Amino acid sequence: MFGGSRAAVRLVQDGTAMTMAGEPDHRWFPPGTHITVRGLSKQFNGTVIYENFDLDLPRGKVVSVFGPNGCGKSTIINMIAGLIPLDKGDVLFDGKTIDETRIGYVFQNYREALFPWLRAIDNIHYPLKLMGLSKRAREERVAKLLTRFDVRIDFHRYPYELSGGQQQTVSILRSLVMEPEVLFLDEPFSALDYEMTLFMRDQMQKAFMETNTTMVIVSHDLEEAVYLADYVLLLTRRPTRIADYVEVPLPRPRSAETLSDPKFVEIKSHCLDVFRREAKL
Amino acid sequence: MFGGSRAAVRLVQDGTAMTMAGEPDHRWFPPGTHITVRGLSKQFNGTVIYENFDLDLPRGKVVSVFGPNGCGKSTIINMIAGLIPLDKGDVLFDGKTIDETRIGYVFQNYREALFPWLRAIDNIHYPLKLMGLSKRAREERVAKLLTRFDVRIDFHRYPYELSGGQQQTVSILRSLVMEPEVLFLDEPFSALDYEMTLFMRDQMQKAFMETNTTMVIVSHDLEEAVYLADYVLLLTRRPTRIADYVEVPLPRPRSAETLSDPKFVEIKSHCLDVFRREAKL
Amino acid sequence: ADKVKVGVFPVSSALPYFVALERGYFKEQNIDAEMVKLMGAPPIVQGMLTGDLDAGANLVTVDGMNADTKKDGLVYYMSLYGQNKFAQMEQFVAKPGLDAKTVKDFKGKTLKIMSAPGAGNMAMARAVLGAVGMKEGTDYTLTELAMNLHVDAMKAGTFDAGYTLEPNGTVMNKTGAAHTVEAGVVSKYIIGRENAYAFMAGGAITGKFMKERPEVARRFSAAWRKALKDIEQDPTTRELLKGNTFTPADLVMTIPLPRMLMIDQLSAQDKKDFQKVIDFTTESGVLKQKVDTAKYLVVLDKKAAS
Amino acid sequence: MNAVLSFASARLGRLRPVLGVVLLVFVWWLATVMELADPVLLPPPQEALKALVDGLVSGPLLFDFWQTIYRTVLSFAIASAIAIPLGVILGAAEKLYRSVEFVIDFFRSTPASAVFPLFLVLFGVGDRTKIAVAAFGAVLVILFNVAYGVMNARKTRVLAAKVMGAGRWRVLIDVYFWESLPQTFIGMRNGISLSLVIVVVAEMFIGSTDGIGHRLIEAQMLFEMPTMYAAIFAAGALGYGMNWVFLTIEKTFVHWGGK
Amino acid sequence: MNAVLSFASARLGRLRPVLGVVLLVFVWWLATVMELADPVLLPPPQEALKALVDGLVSGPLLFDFWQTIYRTVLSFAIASAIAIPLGVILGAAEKLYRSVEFVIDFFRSTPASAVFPLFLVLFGVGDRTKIAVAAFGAVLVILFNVAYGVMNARKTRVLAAKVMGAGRWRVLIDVYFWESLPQTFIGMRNGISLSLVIVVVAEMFIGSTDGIGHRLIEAQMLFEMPTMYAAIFAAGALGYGMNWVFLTIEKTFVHWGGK
Ligand SMILES: Nc1ncnc2c1ncn2[C@@H]1O[C@H](COP(=O)(O)OP(=O)(O)OP(=O)(O)O)[C@@H](O)[C@H]1O
Ligand SMILES: Nc1ncnc2c1ncn2[C@@H]1O[C@H](COP(=O)(O)OP(=O)(O)OP(=O)(O)O)[C@@H](O)[C@H]1O
Ligand SMILES: [Mg+2]
Ligand SMILES: [Mg+2]
Repeated sequence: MFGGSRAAVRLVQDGTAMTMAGEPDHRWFPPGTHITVRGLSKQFNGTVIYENFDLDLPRGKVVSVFGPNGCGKSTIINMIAGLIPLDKGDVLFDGKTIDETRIGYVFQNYREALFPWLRAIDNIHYPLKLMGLSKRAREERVAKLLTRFDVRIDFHRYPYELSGGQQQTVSILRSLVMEPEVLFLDEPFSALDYEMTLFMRDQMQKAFMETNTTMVIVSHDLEEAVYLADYVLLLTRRPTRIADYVEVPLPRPRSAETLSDPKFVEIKSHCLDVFRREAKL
Repeated sequence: MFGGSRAAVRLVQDGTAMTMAGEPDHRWFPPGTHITVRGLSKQFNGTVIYENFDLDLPRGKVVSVFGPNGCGKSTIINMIAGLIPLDKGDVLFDGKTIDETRIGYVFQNYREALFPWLRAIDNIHYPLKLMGLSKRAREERVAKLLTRFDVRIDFHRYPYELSGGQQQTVSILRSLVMEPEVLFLDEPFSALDYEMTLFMRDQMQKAFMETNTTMVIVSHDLEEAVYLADYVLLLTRRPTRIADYVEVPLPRPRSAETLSDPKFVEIKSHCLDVFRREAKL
Repeated sequence: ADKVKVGVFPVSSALPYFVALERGYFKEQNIDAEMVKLMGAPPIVQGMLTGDLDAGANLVTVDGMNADTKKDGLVYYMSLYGQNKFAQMEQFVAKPGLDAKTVKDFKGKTLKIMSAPGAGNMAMARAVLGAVGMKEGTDYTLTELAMNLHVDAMKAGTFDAGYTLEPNGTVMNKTGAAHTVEAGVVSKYIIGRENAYAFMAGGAITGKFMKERPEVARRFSAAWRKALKDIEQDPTTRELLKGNTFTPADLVMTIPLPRMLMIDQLSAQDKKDFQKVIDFTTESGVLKQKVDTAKYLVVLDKKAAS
Repeated sequence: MNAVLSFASARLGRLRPVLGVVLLVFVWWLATVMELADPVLLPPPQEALKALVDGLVSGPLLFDFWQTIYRTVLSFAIASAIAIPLGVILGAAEKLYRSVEFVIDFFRSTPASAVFPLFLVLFGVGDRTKIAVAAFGAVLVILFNVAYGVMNARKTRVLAAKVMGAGRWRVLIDVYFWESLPQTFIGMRNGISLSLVIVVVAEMFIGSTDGIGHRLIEAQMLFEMPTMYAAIFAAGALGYGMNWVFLTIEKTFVHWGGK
Repeated sequence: MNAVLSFASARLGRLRPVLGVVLLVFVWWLATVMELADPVLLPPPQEALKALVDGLVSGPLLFDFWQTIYRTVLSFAIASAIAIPLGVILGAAEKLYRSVEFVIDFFRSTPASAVFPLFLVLFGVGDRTKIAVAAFGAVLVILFNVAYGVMNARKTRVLAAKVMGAGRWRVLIDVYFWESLPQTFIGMRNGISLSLVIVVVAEMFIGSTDGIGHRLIEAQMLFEMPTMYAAIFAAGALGYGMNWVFLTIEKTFVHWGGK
């Protein structure tokens, strides 16, 4: 099992460059990769966050990102999603350009990501509007989503009239409604209550299994990270490197029983060890 | 054990009014109570959140508040702290008025609670400045705090240059530096990484044991809620009532072992049952 | 009917326009006159330059001549309005309590004096004060002030004296803000004869109008002539000052009017006096060059009539 | 009891602007009673009020009032139509804004009375010049405010729209426009006041046969101080009225300020 | 390579405002070449430039320039000293603001030229009147902006300060003031431009022997268009310069806008 994970790491770290003439930067990456990051560097005001960083995100898999505060988790998914500029390096989407890819994104800062001039329901409608769907098509799709996520929120309120957890829920729904090809979730359940978190995790897994979306999810809850993931990406402190890239070869659908599966427990404790070692206070 | 918790509830719910002449609203409350809420009502745009709500917060104890999203946890601690007006009812501080009480507060919306025009370190200094401390005294106190919380954050950055977790850490430090008499924490660890969360929990416990601060902490992590608390306040959905007010009579200091203490497990599962029953989706 | 656009500065000297209009003299000549009310000479000259205006009912002559130095043949005068101590226009006033019968009596007092705005007016005021032997800086200070603030300023006691124009003079006398010390000072001190007319404004038309529509210009001039004649002979024309111009309703019958003459009614002496006033402004640096005024004085309707 | 109280306070809320009028008139009245200035120069408010009412009821002031409103509203409408979209675009492209900032700040700092000659050249001596100058002035301040509103927009919201696939234009319309709306309203209130000021000044100094400015300069020339103050009062009240309209729209429309 | 590029772009960044000047002069030049207007009315830029240089080097324009700067800066300083604290206070007490809003909007909508008589009475005809009117005008717009900045302040920050024990005054100084700072700078830039405009207008219409406005009206009345445009250019450039000062201060000082 850890062989798999190490292999995944090796692909990136040891990958011999199949240099095309004059294109030394595009190192080899494994087939089935959806998003490839190569030679990425990023500084903020002189502080190095990433230096020559490589990463592969496999197509149709869930990658959990786990790492200490301030190591650059939000930064890297922002860069991959094209929201902030890289200093150096490339982010390659297999097949399409980033603009052609339908991206869902739940911001860590969920409070500021909703549009306060739109009611919650219209916030959810908004990405569908961008896709050019007719009003009827949109309403159908939103209705379907809301039936599935039968949450008790008054969607006719404005975002600032909702509680923190409700805002985060709306934010998640907005990212799901467009049925994205790639979904970035930055601590998406941090404000949800106990029950809601469990519910959302399962819905997420279901949605993933139905659509095979490529998902990247940042979480500080190790159990959650491993439970949801096909791969767990463990990051070090700054300057950030990959501490480990662990495969989670547990069958889906996973359920409460998975949590006590010895394999699960083993992976979890391995991750914890790596994290403890790399992320010491 | 549950007798204790039920008793705590009864104090409020069944408490026979020791009516002083013409003051029928001030019902009896038990000795040792620090903050008393009586007959509190609150609506938002016609939606009832609280209706004739009573609550006692014991002096020098930690009360965890656990409840579903949008039930009004942030609202009630805001009202107790005097940040938003009540529609009806009273909040009584034993002995002092609220203005005389030194209050610490970590906002759920930690991103907006820091002052972006001050560096992180000056944000921490700020409450001490308000208390009228000299520069030297302030620096001593902040230094002491930072030695104790030996976190790797560049405190000379502005808040918006910090990651979410770092901002939340600064927010927590700011609330602790003034050594408050009452400390309100609204999901204070939601953005912290695994290690940091454990560290903060323990530091919180330590600080509490040293100073005997009255603490109210909102958390969606049941383990955390029970681990930290002397009493767990379980809230229902709106209109919000007290589902249960459970005493946690475990000795301090608590540690990783506490988590496997059968008493701890029992209380936790009792709380979960109550929550499940009351907060069904 | 032929359209003629006339720039009108709504003070008493604009009266010919209103007489010609109200008494139907334009209509008689098959002219459809359109009034554009404009505040003072600069916008009227502008309007003439851009071709928005064909004529000006009462264009200040210094400004007209100045315009001709910038663009030769822009402005011509078909009539001139003369002022002196009988046909009062420009005048020195003094605050109540300041005892002065003529400008000469200002001498010996250190005075704060305000002046009508513009380099021309300032030069005239200076020349007059200089002529009585007063020196700027030691004997007096001169401050330029917009016309609409003159009465306020005198009433507020901000100045000891002022060089002002009608209708401000009359209004000041009536309200007690100030009293007239001496009117017709340009005639007396600059031309040198009290009875001479100082032709400070006139009915103007543009060179373009004259050249491109000479026939219409002739008829326009004829209408103007009739209006001037009425004003000279019939005091009831003054009723038209009311409402049309900045003339207090109760003063229309008494407010001084300049003597209004068509160019052919000017005597040789008048023309010389006019040249002298213009020369004076050139000497004092207001106009940048010497102007031969005769070039810009035209008679449009006589030849055809005779 | 409570209902009565809250009703009373709502009434007071409505009446609050009136408090301002009362305050202003009171100070004015006090100044005249204390004879701070010659009563001819500063007549007591009741006289000005009489002149105002007379002017409105039987005099020409009502017509002047409408003329000024017409010119102001027209120039403001033109200005808004130009400045709001342009401001959003320029604000979103900060580098572009910095390039034209000189022009904007330049003309914002140039008095309307100074550019009258230029506009007279372009638009002739009629109403068009007045409206054009006023629109020009208003464009600058609205543009300036809108652009700053956009530049101070919350970045997360912009990113959210972008990542959902909104193109440049959609981001402008769907986010920047809304984000800058509180600032846009400030700009519009600045703009409508400035339009009014310029229209009145143009009526005063370019010349006009009607309008509050015309009435004002006439009253000044004829030294009819009550009429002059009536005209000033008409202009000021008109300005407040138009601001009030925007304030009301803003209150129902921009509900999220600071949230 | 990259260094060169970023250096070049930094240079361009510095030069960006110059682009605005070039643009303006180019449009002007084009208009004269195409003879859009009579050359007497709209002289080519080089003539105005010559008049500007002549006026600055050997003529009176340099002195006028300083006079106008002096008056503008003084009036602006007075205005800021009054308006910023008052704006913070009024903005924080919204009900109070609504009560005086009438007065503010009223005078914001009244042209300075209309209130000249009043100020003439109070302050005489000298520099004091000009400075007073300009300060008065600037107070209103700065106050208006600051108050709105305060009203749109983020509520959480205010609550944070309150709960830490900050009294009313501390909240005003420590939170509202800072929160409104981006808006305050907008207000100050509006204010300095307005001060300049009013000073120039006052120099134009109420007795002045110097200042850009004096030069301007003199040139306007005598149709010395190159001199007039030189004066306008001086005023506009001065306005831009003063705005630039605030822009620069703002950029180093208000680093948190929109974050
Ligand atoms: N705008 C900025 N200016 C300067 N430094 C920044 C900026 N944004 C982020 N940083 C720094 O970059 C580092 C990575 O930030 P990032 O938000 O990606 O962390 P993170 O891994 O998401 O942390 P968290 O778990 O707390 O959300 C942090 O140390 C932060 O201080
Ligand atoms: N300003 C407001 N206007 C209208 N409704 C509001 C407002 N603020 C809060 N509410 C409503 O009040 C209820 C309680 O909100 P509150 O923020 O207290 O919830 P909470 O218990 O803290 O939830 P969470 O766990 O999500 O933080 C929510 O249902 C919310 O919709
Ligand atoms: Mg993050
Ligand atoms: Mg909450």
